[in-house]
Order: sequence, then C-alpha cells, then structure tokens
Amino acid sequence: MLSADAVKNMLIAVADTVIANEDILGEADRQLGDGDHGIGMTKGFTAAKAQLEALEPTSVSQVFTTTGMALMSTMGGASGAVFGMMFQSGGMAIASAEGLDAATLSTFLEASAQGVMNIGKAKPGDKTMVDALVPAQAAAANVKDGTIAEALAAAAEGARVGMEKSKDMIAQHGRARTLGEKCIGHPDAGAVSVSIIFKRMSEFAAA
Amino acid sequence: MLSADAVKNMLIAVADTVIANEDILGEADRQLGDGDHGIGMTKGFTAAKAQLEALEPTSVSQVFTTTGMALMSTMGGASGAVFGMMFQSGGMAIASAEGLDAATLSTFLEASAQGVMNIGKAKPGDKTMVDALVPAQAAAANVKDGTIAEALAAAAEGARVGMEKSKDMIAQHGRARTLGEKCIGHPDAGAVSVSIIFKRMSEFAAA
Amino acid sequence: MKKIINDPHTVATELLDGLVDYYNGDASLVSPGVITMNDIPDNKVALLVAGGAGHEPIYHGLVGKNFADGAACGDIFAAPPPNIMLDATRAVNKGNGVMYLYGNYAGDVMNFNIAEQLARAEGINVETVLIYDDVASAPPDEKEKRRGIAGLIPIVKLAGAASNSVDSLEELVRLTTKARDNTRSVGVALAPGSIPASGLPTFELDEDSIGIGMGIHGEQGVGVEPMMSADDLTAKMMDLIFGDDLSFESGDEVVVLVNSLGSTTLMECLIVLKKVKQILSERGVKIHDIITGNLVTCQEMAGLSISLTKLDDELKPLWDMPCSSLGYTKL
Amino acid sequence: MKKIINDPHTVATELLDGLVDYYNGDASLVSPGVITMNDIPDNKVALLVAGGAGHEPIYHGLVGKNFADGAACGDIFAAPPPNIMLDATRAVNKGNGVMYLYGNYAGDVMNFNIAEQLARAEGINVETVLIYDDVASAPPDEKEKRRGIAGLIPIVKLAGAASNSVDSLEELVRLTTKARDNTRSVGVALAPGSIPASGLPTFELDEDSIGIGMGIHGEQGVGVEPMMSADDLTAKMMDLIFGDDLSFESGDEVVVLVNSLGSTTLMECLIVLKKVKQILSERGVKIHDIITGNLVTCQEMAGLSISLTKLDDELKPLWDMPCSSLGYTKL
Ligand SMILES: Nc1ncnc2c1ncn2[C@@H]1O[C@H](COP(=O)(O)OP(=O)(O)O)[C@@H](O)[C@H]1O
Ligand SMILES: Nc1ncnc2c1ncn2[C@@H]1O[C@H](COP(=O)(O)OP(=O)(O)O)[C@@H](O)[C@H]1O
Ligand SMILES: [Mg+2]
Ligand SMILES: [Mg+2]
Ligand SMILES: [Mg+2]
Ligand SMILES: [Mg+2]
Repeated sequence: MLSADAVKNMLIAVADTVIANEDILGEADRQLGDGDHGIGMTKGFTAAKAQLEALEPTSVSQVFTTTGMALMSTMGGASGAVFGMMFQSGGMAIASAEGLDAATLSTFLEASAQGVMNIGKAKPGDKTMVDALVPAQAAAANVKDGTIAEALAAAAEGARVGMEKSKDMIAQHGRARTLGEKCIGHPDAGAVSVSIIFKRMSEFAAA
Repeated sequence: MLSADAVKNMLIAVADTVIANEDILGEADRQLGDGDHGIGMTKGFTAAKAQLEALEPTSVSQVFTTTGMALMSTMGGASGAVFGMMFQSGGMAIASAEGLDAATLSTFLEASAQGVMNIGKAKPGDKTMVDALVPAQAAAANVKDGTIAEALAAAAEGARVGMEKSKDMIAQHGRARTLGEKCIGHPDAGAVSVSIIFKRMSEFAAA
Repeated sequence: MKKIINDPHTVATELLDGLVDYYNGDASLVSPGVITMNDIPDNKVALLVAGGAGHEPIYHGLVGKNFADGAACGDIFAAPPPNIMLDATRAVNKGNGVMYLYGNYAGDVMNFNIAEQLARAEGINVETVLIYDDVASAPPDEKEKRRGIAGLIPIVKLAGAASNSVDSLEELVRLTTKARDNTRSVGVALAPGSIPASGLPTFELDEDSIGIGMGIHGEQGVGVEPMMSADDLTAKMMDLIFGDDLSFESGDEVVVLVNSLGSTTLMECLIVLKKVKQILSERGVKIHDIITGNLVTCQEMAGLSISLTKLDDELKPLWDMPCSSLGYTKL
Repeated sequence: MKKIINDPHTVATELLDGLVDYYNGDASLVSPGVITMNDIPDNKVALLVAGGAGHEPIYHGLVGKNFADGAACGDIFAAPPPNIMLDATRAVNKGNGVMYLYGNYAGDVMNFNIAEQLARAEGINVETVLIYDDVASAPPDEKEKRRGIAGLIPIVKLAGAASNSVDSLEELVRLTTKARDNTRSVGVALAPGSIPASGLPTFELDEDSIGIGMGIHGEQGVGVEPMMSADDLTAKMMDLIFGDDLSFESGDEVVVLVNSLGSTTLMECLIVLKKVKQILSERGVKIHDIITGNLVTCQEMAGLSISLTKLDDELKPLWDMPCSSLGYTKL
C-alpha cells in the first residue's frame, strides 16, 4: 500500500515523465489532430507538479483530486476536462481510503473511467484516451487482491495494449473524425498519454 | 486629304483592329502589369465604334473627340484618361480643319501628345504609351508637306519603333514600376496599342 | 505560414491584452482569460459568452454595450477551463443570475458544464443556452449534435439586447432560446486557415473543390463538390437552410448574415448577398437587416456562411436596439 | 485562385448591386457605378468619395449616415471614368457644393480632375482634397507623390461628420484638409492578393520576407526585410511615422487604426495594437479612440497598416459623432 506521501511523489514523477514526453505527445497529435497535445499536457502537469510539491497531503484522495483540479484548471479544451476528470473522479471515489492498495486502485479506475465517459461521451472504440483508460481499469480489476505494484503493472500493460489497439480505430471525436480511414495506423494521442502515465506509476511502485 | 466621313470609317476600322488584338494587348500587359489592357481597350473601342457608327460627322475634329469621349467615359483607370485624352486633345486642336491632311495630322499629334503628357505626367522614356505617341508625332512632323497617307505611314513607323524601344526602358509609372530591371525586354502595353492604332490608320489611308 | 505575432504559444493572451486596449477603458481583463465591461449595472441579468481564441472577433470581441457583459477566452481553438469560466461568472454576476451562451462544441460543453455546477454551488444562478445553428452538421431531430457557427452573431446580439431589457434570468433564457431556435446557418469552405502554433493547415481540400456545409475547423459537411459559381453556390446553401425544419414563408422578416471565415473578401460576400436577397424576394421573405463581414473566422480560412434569423414582434425591437462591440456595432 | 464569384469580368457591378442590397433601402444605385444615400438634405455640403473596386469596404462601403453622401465606383483596381464621377457629383449636389475626397493615385487624379472641370462647367461648386497618408511612399517635402492608404478611414469619417455640421464647402475643405494633414500611415505587406480577372497575384514577395512600407497593390516601400516579430515590426512602423514631419508629443490625442489588408487576422491586428498602445503610452500620447479590422483591403492580401490621426478641439467632436456605413459604424 502506498501512503499519501508516496502517491504524491509518484504523481510528481508522472508529471516529470509527461513533461519529458512533450514532443512525442505533440507528434502523436500532429498525425491526427492539431499537434498541441504535448503543449497542453505539459501545461497541465507543470501546474499539477507545482501544486503537488506545495501540498502536505492528508489523503491519497486529496493527492489525486489536487492533480485533477490542476489539470482541469490550466489545460482548457476537451483534453483539459477529460484528463482533469480522470484524476478528479477517481480521487473523489476513494475519499475514505487510507492509502493506495490494489483494491483502492481498482475503485479509483472504475470511477475515473466512468467520470471521463460521463463528461466526454466517448465510448470504447471511438479512438480516444478512453481506449487506454478502460483496458487499464479492466486489467487492474483482475488483480484486486495483488499488491499495488502488481495492480499498477497490470494497469500499465492494459493501457499500453489499449493504446496499441487504438491504432486500428477510426476516430469519432474531435478533428481526427474528418480523417476517416486515414487515421488508421496512428494511435490516439490521449491514449499515448494514458499509457505513459500508468507506465510511470508502475515503475514507481516497482522501485 | 481625308474627309470627316473617311476619318470616321478609318476610326471604325481602328476600333475593329484594336478589338481583334484584345488577347495580344492583354498578354503584353500581363508581362508587366495586371493583364487587363486588352479588356479595357476592347471596352473603350466597342463603345467608340458604336458612337461613331451613329454619328453623321460635321468635322474631323468631331470624329476624334467623339472617339476620345467614348474611350474616356467607358474605360476608367489611368489608361481610360490617357487614351481618351489622346483623341480628345488632338481633336480639339483641329476644330477648324476641313479634313485630315498631313499638316492637320501633325497639329493633331502635337496636341495629342501634349494632352496625354499633361494629364498623365509621364515623360518620354518612362515606358508608357507616350514612348510610342511622341515618336509618331515627331515622324509625322517631318512629312507635314506630304500626303496624308505618307504622314500616317511615318506616324505608324514612328510608333512601331518607339514601341520597340520601350522594351529597353525601365517603367516609372503604374504597377510595372516595382519590377525595375525585370521589365526590360517587354514592350509597354499601351505603346503596343498606339502602334496598332497608327498602323491601322496608315493601312486605311493607303488603301 | 508567415504571421504577425511574437510567440506562437502566447497569441491568445497577447490578443486578449490587445482587445482590452481596443476597448480603451470600456472593458477590462478582470482575471486571466476573462474580459468584462466596466459598467455592468447592479442587478443586471448578465450575459456571458465563451470559447477558444483564434476565431476573432468572436467571442471576446462581442463584449460590449447592449452586447455580452463578459467573455471567457481560451487558448487557440480550445475552450477555457472551468475555473476561468467560473471567474468570468463571478465577475459578471450582479445578483440577478448569469446566462451562458456559447457554441455547441464538446470541449466547451464539458468545461462550461463543470463551471456551471461550480457556480451554482456558490449560489450563483446560472443557466445555459447552447448555440447550434449549423443545419449541415446533423439532421433536425439531432439538434444537440449540431455545431454553433456564424448564427451566433445574431443570437448573441439579440441576447445582449434582451439582457438589457429583461428583469429575470428565466426571461433572458426564453428570449435567447427563441432567437436560437429562429436561426439557421450553413457554411462552405474553400481553403483552410493555419494553426498559429504549428503553421499547419487546419484541414485539407483540393484546389478545385468546395466543402459544402463544412465546419469552421474543417469538420465534415454534406459533401465536397467541384467549385461552382457564386449564384449556384448561394442557391445550394439557401436550399439547405430552407430544407431544414424552420419555415421561411412569405411575409416573414429576417436578419441576413453573410459571414467571411477569414480571407474570403467582402467583394465575394456582397456578390453572395445579392443572390440571397433575390432568393428571399422570390419567396416573399422580407429582409429587416443585414450584416456582412469577418465575424466568425478561423484564422485566414477561405469560405463563408449564410445565416438567417427570423424575427417576430418580440425579437424585432431587440434587433433594433443599438449596440457596440469590436465584432458588430449598430447605430 | 478559387473565388466565390460568377464572372470575373462583372465582379465590380455585381458587388455594387450587393452593396445596395446591403444598405437595404438607405442607399441606391442612381446610375451605373454611382451609389448615394437616399436622404441627402437640401443644401447639405456634399461629400463624394471614389475609387476602383476590389478594396472593399472602401470606397463605396463608406457611404452612410454621417459618412460619405455618395461614391463613384470603378472596375477592379481602376478609377471610374470622369462621366461616372460627374453623374455622382450631380447626384449628391444639393446646391451647396461637392467635395471630392479620394486617394492620390494617378488614374484617380486624372479621371476626377476631368470630372471636376466638367462639373464646374455645369455650375456645380466642386473642391478636391487628396488623401496621401502613406509616409513610406515619398519624403515629407514631396507629399503630392504619396499614396493614400488606410488613413483614408479616419479622414473620411471626420469629413463625413464635418459635412453634417458645416454650412459651406470651404469650411468642409478646411476641416478635411486638417484631418488629412493630421493623419499618417505606414503599411507592411506579407503576401499578395489575387486579381479577380486573372487569378494572378498582385505582386511577388518571398515566403520569409516582409515588405516595409509597401503599397496595397505592391508598390515599392522602404525595403524588404526578413520576417520579424510583431513587436519589432510595430516598433519599426511607429518609428517611420514618428520620423515624419508631423509631431506626436506628450499630451497629444490620437485615433489609432490598425488595418488588415485582407487575410491578416484580427488576432494579429490586436497583437500589433497592444504594442502600438504601449509605444504611444511611453510617449505620453493619449489614445482617444481605436479602430481595427478589414477596412482598406486588396483582396486576400496579407499585411496590415497602422494609421494615427491627431485630434484637436475642432476634430474631436467630429470624431465623436456617431456614424454608420458598411465599412465603419460608431455608436
Ligand atoms: N470526448 C472525449 N472523450 C475522451 N477523450 C477525448 C475526448 N475528446 C478528446 N479527447 C482526448 O483528447 C486528446 C486530444 O487532446 P489535445 O490535443 O490536448 O486537445 P485538442 O483536441 O483540443 O487539441 C485526444 O487524443 C483524445 O484522447
Ligand atoms: N501616366 C501615364 N501616362 C501615360 N500612359 C500611361 C500612364 N499610366 C498608364 N499609362 C498607359 O496605360 C497602360 C496600361 O493600361 P491598362 O492596363 O488598361 O490600365 P491599368 O494600368 O489601370 O491596368 C500602360 O501600358 C501605359 O501605356
Ligand atoms: Mg487543440
Ligand atoms: Mg490537439
Ligand atoms: Mg488594371
Ligand atoms: Mg493593366
């Protein structure tokens, strides 16, 4: 089980990794969208990192909602709402959790995916970050009884596979929608972000 | 000596020829200007022809001023004023003439060139129709004592040589001015018009 | 793509600073991304518009006298986040409620729905009217899928007038909803604009093609056709409007908007307007007023849209009320 | 070059028809190429503007309330002939004289000088004020060689207001001359527009270059430079204006116009405006009012211009008079 402080450090590490991947995310969005996903995520996670560093967390829930609010209040656009909600909804669902264990992660991810789909109306298969988030949630649900490291490893692998699968999908939302068949072969940029986020969490928990 | 009726027929023939050369004039203007000189001259000479055909002329002066007014009132732009004035000023200078002989042509051309330079402020060498009109006037002045056919032949040759020389000039007026050295090698479109006009007059008088 | 900017990443904040300068004392930047009029009267029912930057003069350039009280402005082509919308809500709220009025785009709806909830939690009375005037973006029975395009101009103008004459938020919502429901638009695209940050085109289209009904960011329309004459194009666009579920009959009175999306010239707009007028005359539809120019743009995109707003006895006096903003001024 | 037109050779007449439609009963086409307001009062000192088409909204789009009484409109980029100007002169003349106000271009001067003589021969009292605000087109001691560019907007606006308050042509000429002499502009070009008849570009310029002081048809400026930031560009343009013979000192009050030549966005105009304001503030020059948008264009040309008009106690109330036209409306 990860303490609130550990989760804080984990999310700071995630922020650093997302920021370090700005160009990769931008390039992914450039294939299908307007190329600004790296800029947007960097903006959001720079703010999140600053707020997390200043935080003396009283709960894991608070760490996640702080991250969510930081993303939501600085990024703007569809992705600001979606990525903000990913942390915000998940965080609110685990308000009473003492720390982050595999079961809590599973609760977090279920609420997270639900929150994102509620606000964004995207379904799995629409070629959005939902296609990485929902498989991450499903994979983590399968190891509810394992360690948090095992659960995060499963989530990361689920997200990665989902992101890979998004390559074969035809976009139903945003600018990529008008590309039709042409978007096949490229992963969704938001799905790449989700995959990067869980990969880093998993690495943190394993270390 | 050409009668007013003969001058009327001569200018109708000129109008037909100018109209028939629309594409050549357009192409000349396209090299250095905006490509609309053929369109403009066709518009002007179509109006002039219609007015001349309806005219029962009482003097050669009237035939020329009718032509000048038609051009000036339909073409617009710098070239409408310039080509209108070419016929208008010349025509007004020969108000008392009984017919068109070599001396009258010389008077006409002197006033014509002066009128154009007064209104347009272009000097010889500026790469405008003045560079065909002034040599036409000078050549005709040398055969003041000849027949009208000889005088028009001289004017036509003067205009042609002047038009050819305009190829070597650098434009000082209009759009071509910004081309600088690049306009060398191309004749001025208005000079091409002047040359065509006097060539047709000369052919008419010789026939 | 050459542009007269300083830094592609700061264009949105810089243009907003310039916009406040434009208002020259009449409006202020009250917090980042939020521009409001300086003299909103106490108890006024407030009108708040919002959206991404890059489509100037909308939305922030619609702040003005008898127009919007404030605007929340996002980055280029991106809705502002909920907290900016909340800041704007607080700034325009004078105790009698705030109406949100904006175009129906996913990012905007997400962020502003969150803002609406946050504002309500603070005790501010907020209602939303979504603008979806683009008939080419979804069938009439799926209006909630339609995009908001240039028809937002007459809608915001009428809402701005209404907001200065009503005494309740409910009444403003009613009148604005009527203005919205009485407005239909259709656009065409000839060439994309460019994204300031990347210089890349917003979409692709053949040199000889025209996208009928295409959205202002390049969203799908009803078909790509070979380029055609202004008259044929206008007739086709008017047919799309007339084929929708709002009737335009003899005796009806309308406001016409011919909007350039950027580099399409006023010359072209006027040539289209001529045909619009002829088609409306043949139907017996009376033109009460006309707007034309660059009102809802997407950078230097080429294309235009036609919008019709049907007026009734309640909307007409609202239309006739003078107003003033960067986007549209009426004497 | 795709354009929304019917026939490249009839764009000028079609757009004028569309313009009359735009005025929706307030103005009429009284003879070919001539648009005038319908309600010019008897004995009004008349203001007539004129020029070629293709630069919309000028000049014909400046006809309006407290603006120009009429306009003579030529073909694309060509002055109308003298007889059209004469028809326009007759139409706006209400017995108290007509002032011609137009940009200093050879074709315009030639045709309108002839018209002026013809009108005078008919007993109509005509005076001319030439607009030459472009500081980059000739040195201050050769003003008669300068081009008229976007500064014509404040000049015509002030003249339109003056024409509704003076009782003699001489007084209108005096006030307009003062407005003209108090106005300076400088433009920059990024990319050409296209000629409707041929589809060809109006001039050529490298993709990475900017023409400082270039005219709106591509006329020579003060130099072609590598593309630069909006702030540097604005500073350079302001230096050109300040380096001219009209002083702008602390305490002076000015109207600022940032004009897009076509496809340059309002976003860019606002970013430039921000810097203009900063530079003026540093000098202590007070901004009385601001205009920005597509006012003097050359089709979809990219580029913009900055104009400053210095107001005094006589011009300021004229500026503050409301006015309305397609080109510019002030509440
Ligand atoms: N409705 C939605 N539901 C879920 N995810 C979405 C939705 N809309 C967009 N996204 C995600 O946002 C990503 C794009 O983010 P970004 O480029 O930052 O924003 P924008 O699309 O405004 O340029 C997409 O790749 C997708 O994963
Ligand atoms: N100031 C002037 N003096 C004499 N001729 C002129 C002058 N300005 C233009 N022209 C003539 O007009 C011609 C261009 O005519 P045209 O193409 O019809 O008009 P525009 O230049 O308005 O497109 C030039 O080739 C030149 O001979
Ligand atoms: Mg974006
Ligand atoms: Mg993007
Ligand atoms: Mg021309
Ligand atoms: Mg020409």
